[in-house]
Order: sequence, then C-alpha cells, then structure tokens
Amino acid sequence: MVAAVAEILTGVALFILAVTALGLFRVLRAEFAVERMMAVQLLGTGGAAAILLLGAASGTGAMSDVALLLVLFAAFSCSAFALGQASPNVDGSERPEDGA
Amino acid sequence: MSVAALGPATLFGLCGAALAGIGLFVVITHSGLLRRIVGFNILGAGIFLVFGAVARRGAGAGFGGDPVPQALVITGIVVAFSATALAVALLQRLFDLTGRETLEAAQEHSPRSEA
Amino acid sequence: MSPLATEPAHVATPGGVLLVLAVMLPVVAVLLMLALGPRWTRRIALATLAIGLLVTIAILAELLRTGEALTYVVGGWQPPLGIALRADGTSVAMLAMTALVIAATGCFGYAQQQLDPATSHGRAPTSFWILLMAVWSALNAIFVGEDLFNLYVALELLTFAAVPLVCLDGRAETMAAALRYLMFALLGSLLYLLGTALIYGSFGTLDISLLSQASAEGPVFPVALALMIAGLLAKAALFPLHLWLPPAHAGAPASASAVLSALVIKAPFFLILRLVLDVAPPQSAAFAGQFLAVLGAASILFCSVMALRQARLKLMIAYSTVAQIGYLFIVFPLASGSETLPPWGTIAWTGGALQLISHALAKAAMFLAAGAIAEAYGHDRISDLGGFGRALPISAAAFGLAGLSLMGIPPSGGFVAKCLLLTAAVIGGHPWLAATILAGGLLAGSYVFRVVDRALATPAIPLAPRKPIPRRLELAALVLAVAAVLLGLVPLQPFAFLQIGRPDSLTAVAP
Amino acid sequence: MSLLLDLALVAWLLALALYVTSARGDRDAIVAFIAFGLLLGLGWTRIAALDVALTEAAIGGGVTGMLLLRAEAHLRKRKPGGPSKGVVGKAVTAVACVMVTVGLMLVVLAFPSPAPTLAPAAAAALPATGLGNPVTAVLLAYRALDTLLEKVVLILALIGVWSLAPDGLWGGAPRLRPALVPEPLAYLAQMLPPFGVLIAVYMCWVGADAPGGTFQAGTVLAAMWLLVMLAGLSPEPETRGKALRLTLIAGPALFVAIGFLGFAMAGGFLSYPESIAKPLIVGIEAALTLSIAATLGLLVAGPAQMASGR
Amino acid sequence: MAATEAFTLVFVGAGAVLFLAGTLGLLRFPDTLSRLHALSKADNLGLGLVVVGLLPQCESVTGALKLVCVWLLAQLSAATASQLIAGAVYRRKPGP
Repeated sequence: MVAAVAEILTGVALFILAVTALGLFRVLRAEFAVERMMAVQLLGTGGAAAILLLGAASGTGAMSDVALLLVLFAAFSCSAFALGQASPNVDGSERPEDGA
Repeated sequence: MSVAALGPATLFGLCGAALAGIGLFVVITHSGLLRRIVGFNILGAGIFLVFGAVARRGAGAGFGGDPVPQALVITGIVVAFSATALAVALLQRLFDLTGRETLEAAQEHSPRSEA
Repeated sequence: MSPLATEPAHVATPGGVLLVLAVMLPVVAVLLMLALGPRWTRRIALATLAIGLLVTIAILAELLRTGEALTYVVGGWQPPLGIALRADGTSVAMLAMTALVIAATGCFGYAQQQLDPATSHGRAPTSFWILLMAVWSALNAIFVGEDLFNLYVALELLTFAAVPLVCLDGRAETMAAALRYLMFALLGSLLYLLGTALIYGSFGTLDISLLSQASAEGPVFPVALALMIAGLLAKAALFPLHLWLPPAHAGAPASASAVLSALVIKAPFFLILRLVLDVAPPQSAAFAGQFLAVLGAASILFCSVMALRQARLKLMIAYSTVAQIGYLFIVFPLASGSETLPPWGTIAWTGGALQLISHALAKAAMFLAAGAIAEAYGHDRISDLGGFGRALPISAAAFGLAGLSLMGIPPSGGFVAKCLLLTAAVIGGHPWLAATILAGGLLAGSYVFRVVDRALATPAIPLAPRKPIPRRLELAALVLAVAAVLLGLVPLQPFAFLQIGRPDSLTAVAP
Repeated sequence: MSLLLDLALVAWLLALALYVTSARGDRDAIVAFIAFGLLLGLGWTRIAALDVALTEAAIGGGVTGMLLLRAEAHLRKRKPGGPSKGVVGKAVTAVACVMVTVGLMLVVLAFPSPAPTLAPAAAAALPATGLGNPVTAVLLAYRALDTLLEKVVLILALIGVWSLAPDGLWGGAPRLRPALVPEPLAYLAQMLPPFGVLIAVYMCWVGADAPGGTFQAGTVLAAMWLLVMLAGLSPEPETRGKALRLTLIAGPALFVAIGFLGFAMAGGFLSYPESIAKPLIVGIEAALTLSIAATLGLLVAGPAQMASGR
Repeated sequence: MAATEAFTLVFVGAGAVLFLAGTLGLLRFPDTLSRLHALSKADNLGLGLVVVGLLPQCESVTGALKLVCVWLLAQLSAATASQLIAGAVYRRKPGP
C-alpha cells in the first residue's frame, strides 16, 4: 500500500477515536446510569473501526482478531450491565442465604 | 527530551507510570472496597504497560517486541483476574454477613439487622 | 550489556529432579483432590504428606552426599530464556522445616477432624486439605526458585492458598481479616511485579544468579530492588506493615494459623534475604540492611509489648510472630560479611537461619497447643484458663518448651539463634541491636510466663474441659516443640550445612 | 500521525483512569474501567503486542467488568457513603502518588539503550518447538513452569471462592440467572455463542503460529458460557459435579502428565521431543482452553448460592 | 491499484463522517432514547462503511471474512445491547 494511503487511514482512525472520545465523555456525564453503559457500546464500535483501519494501515492481518474480540466483549459487558439495571428488584431475591 | 523523540514504547511506558500512580491513589483514598479493587486493577494495568514498554524496546529478530515480557504480562493479567475474583467473592460474603463494604469502619458499625 | 554468559549459568545435577517433585507433587495432589471429591481428599493428603516427606529426605541426603547445590533446568531451556530451580544448603533447610511443620499440622488436622466425623467431608476440612497442599507447593517453589517472575507466580499461589485459610470458619471478622490480608498481599505482589519489570528492562534476565553477576549502573536497579523489598515487607508483616497479621492469624483455625505463622510469612522474608544478599549491589545491600534492621528492632519491641497486652491466647501468639519476625531482619547488618568472609560464613547468618527454623517449629507448636486448648474449653481467653495444665499436660508442656525457644533460654534452638545474633551484634559494634535482642527476650519471657503461670495455677474450681481431648491431638505440638529444643544441640559456630552451594563457596572450589 | 494517535490514546486512557478516581458511584467507575480495558486493548496493539491486546480486551474489558458489575449489583443495598479521607489526606496522598509517578517515569526514561532483549534467543529456539508464535513458545515451552503454576493459581482461586459458600450450600450451584431475563438478552445469548465458539476455536488453533492462544480462546468461551447461563438457557452447574471438576483439571492434568512424560520421551520435566513438540503443545493448549473457560466462568459465577440437589 | 485505493478512501471517509454524525446526535438530541437511536444507527453504519472500504485491501479470503464477521457481530450486539438499554430506560421512567 502507498505510504500516503496508510497515513490517511491512520488519520481517519485518529479522527474516529477522537469523535468516539467526545461521545464517551458526554455519555459518562449522562443523568441516567443506564445511559452510561452506552459508553461501552460506543467504544466497541469506534474502537473496532479504529483497529481495523490501523490494521489495514500497517498491513497486520491479526489486528482484525483484536477488533473481533473488542466488539464481542463490548456486547458481553453491555448485557451484564443492562441486566443488573433492568430489574432492580432482583437484588433481594438474588441472595437466598440472606436470612440464614 | 523533545516530543518528537518519544517512541511509542517510551510513551506507553510513561503512561504506565501515570496509571500506576492513579491506581495507587484510588487504592489509598477510597474506603469502598469495590472501588479499591478497581484501583488495584488500574495499578496492575499500569505495571503491565511498563512491562509492555520493556517488551517494545526489545524488538528484534524480526519480532515487533521481546516475546518474553509479553508472555509474562499475559500470565500476570490472568493472575490479576483471579485475585480480583477472590477479592470480590470475599467482599460479597463480608457484605452478606455484616452489611459492610469497607474495612475501616470495622469497629463502630453494628451488624445489619437480620430481618 | 546483556549478562548472557557464554557458558550456561546453571548445570543440572542428577538430584535436581527431586526439586521438580517437591514442587509438583502437592500440585498433583490438588488436582487429584479436585477430581475425586471430598471423600478422597484426606486420603490423598495423607499419602502426599508421606511421599513429600520422603522426597524432602531424599533431597537432604543428596545434598549431604554431593556437598553441592541441587540444580534443575526446567525443560532443558537455559536461563535467561528458561527457568532454573536450585536448592543450596539454606534452601534445603527451609524445605525440611516446611515438610516437618506441614506434616505435623496435617497430623493435627487429621486428629481434629476425627473428633467430629459428621463434618469431616464438609466444606472446611476439604478446603483445608487442598489449601494445605497448595501452600506446600508454593513454599517449595519459593525456596527453590531462581527466576524472579517464577517466584512472583509462586508468591501469588501462596497468597491465594493462605487467604482462604484465614476465613475457613466463615465468621464475619475472619472475612474482614482475610480481605485486609488480601489487600496487603496484592499491593505487595504488584510492587514486586513492578520491580521485576524494571529489572527485566535493564538486564534482560530475571535469573537470580545471572543478575548477581550483572554490573549495575544507574538508578533503575536500586529503585527496582526497593520496590520489590517494600512489596515483600507488606507480605512478611514487618512493622509498620503488620496490621493485617494479628487478626488474620488469630482468627484462622489452629492448624491454619500454625502454617500461616510458622511458614507462610517466612517465604517473603526468604526472598528479601536472597534479594539483599544475592542480587543487590554491595552499597545498596548495606543501606537496605540498616533500614531493615531498624524496622526489625521496632517490630521486636513494639509487638512484644502488644503481645503482652493481649487478652486472648491466639492474638498473643500472633503478635509474638511479628516480634519474632523482627529478629530475622536484624540479621542483615550483622551478616554483612567482609572481603574475606561472605555473609553466609558469619555467625549471624547461622543465627538468623536458626532463628527462622526454630521460630517456625516453636510457633507452629504454640498455635497447635492453643488449638487443642480452644478445642477443649471452647475459648482462648488467657485469664479464664487457670489450671489448664492439669487437663492438658501435653499441650502445656509443648507450649512451655516452645516458649523456651521464643525467649531464648537454653537448651533450645532459639537460645542458640539469639546467642549467635547477640554475639554478632556485640562483636560488630551494634550495641542498640544487642540491647534490643535482650529486651525482646525479656518481653517474650513475660508473655510466655503469663500463660505458663495460668497452666500451673490451681483455681478453686478445677477447670473441666468441655470434651475429652485425645492424646494424639496434642502430640503434634509436642513433637514440634521438642524439635525446636533439639535444634539447640547445634554448635555455636557458623554451620557448614547452610553454606553448601552458596556462590562464594563454589568459586572457592573452582577458582 | 502515528505519534499523534498514540498521544491521543494515552491521554484518553489517563482521562478514563482519572474518571475512576472521581466518579461518584461505583457503577460509573466500573463502566469507565470497562471502557478503559477495551481501550487498553487498542493501546497494546500500538506497541506491537497483539497477544496481550487480545488478552486485555477479553479479560480487562470483558470478564473482569462482568465480575465487578455483578458485585456492584449485589452490594447495591449498602449504606451510602463510607468514611472517606478528608481533603488534606487526599492532597497528601495525591502528592505522594504524583511523586511515585514521576519517579517511575524517570526510571522508564533511564532504561538502558540499546535495550536488553531475549528476542534473538527466543527466535533461535523457536524451530525446536515447531511453533511460529514466539509468545506461545515462551508460555508453553521456555517458561512452561510459570504457565503451569499459573493454572494452579487459577484453580486455587476457584477453590478459595468456593470455600466462601455457607456450609449448607457448599457443593451446590452458583446463581447467575436473574429473576427476570430481558427479552433481548435471551436473543443475544442465542445468537452470540455460535460466533464466540467459532472465534475461540479459531484463536486456539491459530495461536501456535499467530497472535492468539489458549488464554484468549478460554476467555471467549468463558464469556459465552456466562452469557448462556445469564439468560437461563443453561442451568448453573453444581460445583460438586464430577464432569465439571474433571473439565476443570483436564488441562492442567494433561500439562503435568506431558511434563512428566518428558522424563521418558525427552530431556526431562516439561521438555518436548522435537519431532512432536508442536502437536503436544497444541494438544495441551486445546485441553487448557476448556479448563480455563470453565475456571474463569466459575470464578465470575462465584460461590454456591443454591443448595445441592442431591 | 489506484482504483481500489480510491474506493477504500471514499468509503472509509464516508464511515468517518457517519461516526461524526452519530456523536453529534449524541451531543444534541434531547432524550435518552433518541440519543441511543442516533448512536447505534450511525456508528454501525459507519463501521459498515469502514469494513466495506477495507475489503479490497485484504490479502486473503479469511481476512475479508474476519472483517465481515466484525461487522456482523457489531450489528448483533448493537441491536440487542441498545434494546437492553432502551428497555431499562423505559422501565425506569414510564413514558419517554
């Protein structure tokens, strides 16, 4: 690949990261706790895009594996969070040994 | 040292040093044990990054980095995870038994009402 | 730059295989116990204890036969790329001490569990055996390790085995104690790991013997060593980082306390010893030695007084542990050695090693005796134990004999140890250390006599045990206490066994 | 441009870490920590450590986050606001931590140049292992003892966690499934695991020659298993179960067994005969992947919370 | 060669613009649900465009397959995760 293209791809990766960062800090200051979990979703997508671009720029095929895991685990953590959030009444019933 | 002379290795090494300081700060200043556990993880991440800087500096023989420290970091990450799991389990049990999630208030807190 | 030696740094010796067995045997036991379930746990543990003792004896015999250190290069990969295991005289002494204490504790645990057969396949007994085996493996790995990162993994193994031991009985206060212990231990591990990273960054190796040959310049090496030693101090519970120890060791079940107090905290000390004497450049070592000695002296004085003020027997013994650990740290300036005499040729080295071993034996004996007492009376408040010597003569005797060693009264291993240390302090011109040793002995005498006095008291209403205590439960403590006393037969001079395989004696052979 | 990207990444990592110190609630701190873990995965790719990047994204951003979030949900009914350090105490600590940081930075800048490295030695020894990925060679050949002991550490942590169960529940099953499973979660738990298993198999297989390997594959499998259990599609296993325990020890046991076979087949403990080194290592990795998956999953699941059925 | 690279740059650039649009939506929209909507739609489309743009750069079929896989996974996770979050928001405050 031409060096200039690689440079441009790196630049785009930087741009996407910066934009994602902007969104991230907006989300982390959100009033609803749930909304903050969007941060992880945001980072999964933006991070994966950045990694793919960087991988293409450096010609490292294995980078897409990292992107794969990033997306996968972003989804995973998100579900964990939404779960604890979705049913606040669960907490009590989650500890059967409580009364023992 | 000018910024231009900063390679990624040194840059991430410095980042690791800063993260270690931040992690230490969390561990010391927060009394909530869950936050402390998060602090330990950040401290660990900083230390691993210092290791990573060492690995990157040792690039050679066709490898992008010295594989030995990289392997040590992988081992370290797994060990750190098991430490976190053990600490979290202890904390949950402590909470179930006493309703506490700090160590400092050990004396003055009375056990949670068992109702 | 890189200390890559042209000739291999480690040459495997025929007996080296035994070191692998010493580390791996308990690991195999852990895996088997997990696979076969609670019904088999105790049988596997007892079999492993027997085989492990044999392995230790074989190591001892091999060392005495060849007169040089046992070495093994794992997988044939030479350091710095691979990992070596090595046991010199001092390491083998540690291995033997560990095997003895673990075996005695195992016997105690076995006897105690037979008192209550209904729960003997339950949570606490099963976990105890698995954790005991893991502690053994970790200790052996630490005593024979040559690679700093391998030692890190072994230290973590030790921590993860020791922390659940603390809260095995599931009470809330032991949970808090275990958590505090875990926090200190984690901080210690991370500092140690950071030091390891820095050392690898500047030398490209983590092998202790390669590092000892490396030339050290610049600030990285001292900083790395300081970080590692600080981390290990948190694990060894030296004053002022001892806060976690008394509740943790006092709250654990007696057999667990014995292992924790006698052995587990010796592992970080052993590593500090190796770092200061084998790895650190001489100036750093001298400075570190002074610093550690000050902390050690403070530990002796402060924690002996604290021990004196405790109302509960196990807390008293736990504080005594911190005080006795202090003696180990005042060895550093006393054993600094000279041009002609390496540190391990000094009487202070022998004194320190004897103190380590005799304390391990005596402290395990004390905790086991305290365990028998608590089993008999259901509590361990010292003031309410008047006359327990009548009901539990063996435990009382074990406690008294172990006390002799702690106080440093002849004939006992503790006496020889403290006498050697005192002599070294006087000869070396350290009057304050000498005074501290004497004061520590007096304070130890006071707190031991408090208990012995209760044992011999004749209260108006004779103290009746809650349930009969079988003799075999008490025997383990007595065996350990007698062993601690027998150590006193070692002659008052540098002990040649502890110098086998130390670096300078090697170069003396092959110039 | 690359340098700019690295600088931005570092700044972002530090900002997230600082957010963890200042966040009001623990949950916000944990969310920031998960984001931090994912981002750190990206950071590791910048210093050419793809194996570590995979591990960090999987463990730092994935399972650790899950573990902490579950704990936070468990502790949610706590009394608000524990005693915290005063302003003066915080300032003193901050100064001390800044000093630590500056000291460490100076040390990092003082590393010798040229840097000492074992990369040539690792490369030279690589043919004897038959592997292409030097990190896997370090983990499973040169420093196999570390990896073996670390597996024992994992298992031991699990035994420690299990030993925290109340006496009556010991041997029973942990509890992950909430009373109410949201519809989308059930959907995700059906759709994601096929992908996950595929990725795990790929990671484990490719790990011999390219970035990846048993840790990463095991963590992915663990995450998928956790997801399935969370959605209630598969029951939480009883910790006394025979099959479960055999899965837990299979990897380490095979590792130890092949290690001892080294006495007969090759030079000694944990050495592999050169001709079959690669198949042996891949076999160990496959078994370890299953064991790691089971161990990590159960570590997140925690101690038993439901009495044993038998 | 030049054609494929032009293709890549166009698509990647379009993807970057979509990421920007998503973030702008996040910053400007008033309520949680529309923010969520803006975010998941725009970011996924952005990632999709980036993937399409990078496909010609792949050296092997497996590499291309992995890229597509990343996008599929992102689709799946965005769909479910945003539903999960939305559901939680909905339960929190009755009426959007």
